[in-house]
Amino acid sequence: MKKLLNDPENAVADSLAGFALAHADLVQVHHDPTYVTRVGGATTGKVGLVSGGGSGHEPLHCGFVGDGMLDAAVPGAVFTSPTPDGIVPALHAADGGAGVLAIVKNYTGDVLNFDLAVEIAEAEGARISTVVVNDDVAVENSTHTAGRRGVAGTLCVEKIAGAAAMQGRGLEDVTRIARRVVENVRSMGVAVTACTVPHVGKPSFDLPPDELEIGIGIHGEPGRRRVPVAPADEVAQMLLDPVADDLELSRGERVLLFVNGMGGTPSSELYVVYGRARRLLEQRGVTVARSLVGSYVTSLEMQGASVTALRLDDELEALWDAPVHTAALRW
Amino acid sequence: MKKLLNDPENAVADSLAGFALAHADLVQVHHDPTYVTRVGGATTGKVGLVSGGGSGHEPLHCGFVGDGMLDAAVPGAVFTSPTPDGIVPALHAADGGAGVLAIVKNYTGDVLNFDLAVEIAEAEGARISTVVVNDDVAVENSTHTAGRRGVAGTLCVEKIAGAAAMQGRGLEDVTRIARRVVENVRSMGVAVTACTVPHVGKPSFDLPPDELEIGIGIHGEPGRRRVPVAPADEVAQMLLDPVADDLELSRGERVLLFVNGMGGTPSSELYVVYGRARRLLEQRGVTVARSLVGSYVTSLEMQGASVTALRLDDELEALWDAPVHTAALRW
Amino acid sequence: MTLDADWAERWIRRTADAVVDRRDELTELDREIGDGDHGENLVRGFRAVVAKLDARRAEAEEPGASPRLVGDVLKLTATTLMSTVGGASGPLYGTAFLRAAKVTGHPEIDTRTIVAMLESALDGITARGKAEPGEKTMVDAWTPAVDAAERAAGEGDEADALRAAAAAADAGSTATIPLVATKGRASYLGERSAGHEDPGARSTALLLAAAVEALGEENA
Amino acid sequence: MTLDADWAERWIRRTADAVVDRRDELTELDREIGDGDHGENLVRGFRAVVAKLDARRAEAEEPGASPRLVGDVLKLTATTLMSTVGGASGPLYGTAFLRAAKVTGHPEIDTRTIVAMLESALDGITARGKAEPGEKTMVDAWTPAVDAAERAAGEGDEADALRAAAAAADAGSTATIPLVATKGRASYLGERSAGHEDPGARSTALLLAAAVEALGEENA
Ligand SMILES: Nc1ncnc2c1ncn2[C@@H]1O[C@H](COP(=O)(O)OP(=O)(O)O)[C@@H](O)[C@H]1O
Ligand SMILES: Nc1ncnc2c1ncn2[C@@H]1O[C@H](COP(=O)(O)OP(=O)(O)O)[C@@H](O)[C@H]1O
Ligand SMILES: [Mg+2]
Ligand SMILES: [Mg+2]
Ligand SMILES: [Mg+2]
Ligand SMILES: [Mg+2]
Repeated sequence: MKKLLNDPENAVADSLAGFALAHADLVQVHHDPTYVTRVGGATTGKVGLVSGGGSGHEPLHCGFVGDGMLDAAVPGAVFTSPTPDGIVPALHAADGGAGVLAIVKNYTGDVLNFDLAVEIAEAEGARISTVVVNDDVAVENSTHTAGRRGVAGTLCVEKIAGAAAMQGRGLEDVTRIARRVVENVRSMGVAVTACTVPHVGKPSFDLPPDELEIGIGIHGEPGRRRVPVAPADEVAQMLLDPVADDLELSRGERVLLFVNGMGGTPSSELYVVYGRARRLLEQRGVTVARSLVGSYVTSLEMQGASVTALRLDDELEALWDAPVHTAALRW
Repeated sequence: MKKLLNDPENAVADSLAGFALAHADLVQVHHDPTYVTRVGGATTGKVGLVSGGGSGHEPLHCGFVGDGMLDAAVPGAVFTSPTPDGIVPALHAADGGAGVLAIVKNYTGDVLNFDLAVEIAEAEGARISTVVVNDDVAVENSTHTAGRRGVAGTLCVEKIAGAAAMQGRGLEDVTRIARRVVENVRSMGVAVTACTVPHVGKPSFDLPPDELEIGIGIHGEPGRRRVPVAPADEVAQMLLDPVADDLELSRGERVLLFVNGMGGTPSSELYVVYGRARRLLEQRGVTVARSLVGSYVTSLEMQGASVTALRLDDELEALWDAPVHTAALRW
Repeated sequence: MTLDADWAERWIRRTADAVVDRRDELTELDREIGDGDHGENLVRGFRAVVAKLDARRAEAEEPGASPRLVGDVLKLTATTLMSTVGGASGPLYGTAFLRAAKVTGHPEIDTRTIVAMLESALDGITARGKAEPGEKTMVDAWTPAVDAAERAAGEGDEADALRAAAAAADAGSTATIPLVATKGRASYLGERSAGHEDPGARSTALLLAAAVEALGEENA
Repeated sequence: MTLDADWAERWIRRTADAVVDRRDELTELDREIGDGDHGENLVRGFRAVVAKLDARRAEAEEPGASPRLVGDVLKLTATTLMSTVGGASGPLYGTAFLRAAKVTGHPEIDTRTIVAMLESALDGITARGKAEPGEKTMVDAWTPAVDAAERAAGEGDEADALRAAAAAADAGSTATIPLVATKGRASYLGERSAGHEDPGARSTALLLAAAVEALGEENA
């Protein structure tokens, strides 16, 4: 395993230390337990936003702490959900008196740890609502699974709910908007190579040089099926079609198209996938009204990409366009 | 070779097509010959900025076309400098009547092709000055080499000269500022893995699993020496020390510290390198006044990083802070 | 033999040793159908519990320390696991020990209480995780363990109940191999999850085996 | 034998064939001490030249087409290489052909002109690239080629001059192997550049060999 790290056990701590120094104008990193807050703390009267999950998906979530997005984020060990002792103080730190929205990706570990933390924080007087993001259409949302996973669509929920909170809306309203994003966002990913968890030291799965793994999550877990290496246009279609089908996108609708890199893929390749996914949407009569291309919800150094579509309306579009100032997303 | 591409011969064109669609509010992509301009064209009375070079370094240069940075960029084939037939129209397109600054990385191919293009454009009536960026301390700047290469420091030149041009300064002044950045910026890079040029199909050099290549450029070329795999703190020092020494940074000075990813390295690792490089600068009594961490000047999917330091003064700092709105850099 | 706080402490310490010894096996099982962190998660958690037990023992040697209860040890274990394990297994084992602690707030516990302890643990796990038997989770080790303990308790003592539980958990874990997961990360694999043992079921078997081993010792 | 525009066209077409045939070899040489694109660059460039020659030939068959000059062919080659090759070699070969075109603006050229053509090409390369002999560049193939052509022209005809130039370029290219590069990308490698042949010197040898081969044909 070759990585620019020191002791693999300290990978998260070392990285957060550098992150804190580089973005001291935006964030504050707390240790023992670990959580990250916006500089200046909670905004009085604003709904606070907290998210968190295993590390290894940078810039998600810590890179999205700042104005117009998250008030606090809780990074766990690599690919391991954080524990309540970090989540509880983050929930309190984000609390400006107007309540707190917890944005949780749908993994059993994340859901259970956030549940516990919310129970504790509520017992300590906080008012909290939780939204569970489950945009990954690679997983069937049925009784045969733990439900669809939360992947790149989480960025959309954090950005849009963050903008709603900035407008001074109440907890119910911010929660409603976050839920609306969840209902209207879907994603699907592909791995070109696997990634290696630092303290494990070997790839999370074995992917032969002539195969791609379709339907991967963001935790270095294998996907649903393997296909022979194919041109980007075909791969883009394998990702876009299930997303558009699941969303039941119809002629005349408009979307945000988000092509996300898994960490080790150069942006030049992401734009190839984007171009094809966009043309496929246009062929369906769907307008791509907003776009995002880049590595925002990653799996360490995995090569691969995911395609996310969010059905837009005037409200969501305006909230997406609202200013945001975080380490990783800014406009 | 596994990449999210279609026909490797069309990698650059396919990627630019997606780029054009995703950023239609910012850029326009021209074909046959290929060059990219700011939407709306040259600003009357503003010095125009043009850069270019081989593709494979995305977001450099096309991702930096926009307000406050470049007016046009010319992407060549992967790792191959563009030809005058693309550079000449880009120079003209950037010309708002106040002259054009060409920012060229110091590679024989780039220098020769820009020279030719400038000759032609001047003959056609344009007023052009050229700045050659040569920040890579891995190469000795002596009669035994083609001179130091231009690497990540190019971003600093483009950003700061771009801000100066936005202020309405004249060609001489913008050129002087660009030169001052060149004189005060140095970089050094490391490869953890090699990269594969699409139409070549095999890695640019062979790097054993237990070695790092120190002093690499950004064209998949091998570096100056190999070292056994080492902790990030040691690697950061191998990069930072020659940079700081070459700049002769002394106690009390302040710098921009820019840790750049080579394309395949997750940002979590870049922050580890950043943290160490920053502490080393602080041990030298140097203040890190500005920071940038991310993959901006890349070598396809290469894993690795470079460390860049730019000596700051009030003028350069203010220009760095000035607003910029491009696909890849925005504040 | 008495099942007192010393036994409980030995149980937890032996579990810590077991997850350290078998870390790679747990990790490998989780790598096959999950995300490969189960070994790491439990090692981190149980090491933290042992550190707390050491600290508490130092305090307990001071004169006037209150008598130690099984429930105290299990509660400390619960809260520490909750705050250090992470993942799905952290809240599940944490809740299991928290519920178990509630029914073991006595200095010494009898056969009936042991069975109640195991039942409470399982109730905690299902309350939090909503898994039913057959979904290829740790519930598939806990459920037969509780049943076996109940049966054994009818005819024997605490030790018999624990031994029966451990044996049944081991068999229950092995029996997860052919199952298709419908809860937890492994469920994402669908049919591909069959043919692999569930890591949480295996760690449950280790945990209950440690409870039995702890019987045999007088001092940790 | 006459060295006319047909010869010049055969020369360029044969060069195109040669760089296509030897693309992998050129690429591999450049991969060792450069960036591995030299073969690709020249194939792209010479293919474009051939396409232009084809187009021009179609036009030339129309009645009233002006007589074709060696210099016309070389000028077309020059401008096309400049706008399609990129890299260091594009402007260098482009300038070489541009300068060579200037001294060959006649329908047929003699021995003296051939030597002047080669000299002009070399002058163009050094004017643009500022390399001296011994720096491990294409100059190390062109310099001995020009010298040899001058010597051969004293005793023979155009064909002798070209043959001497081609042989000397081939030897000159081989002689770059032990050199340490001080110009171009290979210079970044310092001492590590020794032991490898310079790709641009090799492509120069191919180019001049093609000029000789083109002598033997009457029609392309
Ligand atoms: N809903 C659930 N109910 C009971 N046990 C579960 C449930 N979900 C997961 N588990 C157990 O947790 C184990 C995985 O734990 P671990 O690897 O530590 O967490 P994660 O899956 O978050 O990485 C599984 O093997 C399974 O036994
Ligand atoms: N300054 C120079 N003068 C003469 N020839 C040069 C010079 N620099 C490079 N070359 C030649 O160019 C060749 C490389 O060409 P090519 O690979 O096409 O371009 P690049 O180096 O830009 O990738 C070298 O092998 C060398 O012969
Ligand atoms: Mg996990
Ligand atoms: Mg090149
Ligand atoms: Mg796991
Ligand atoms: Mg080359």
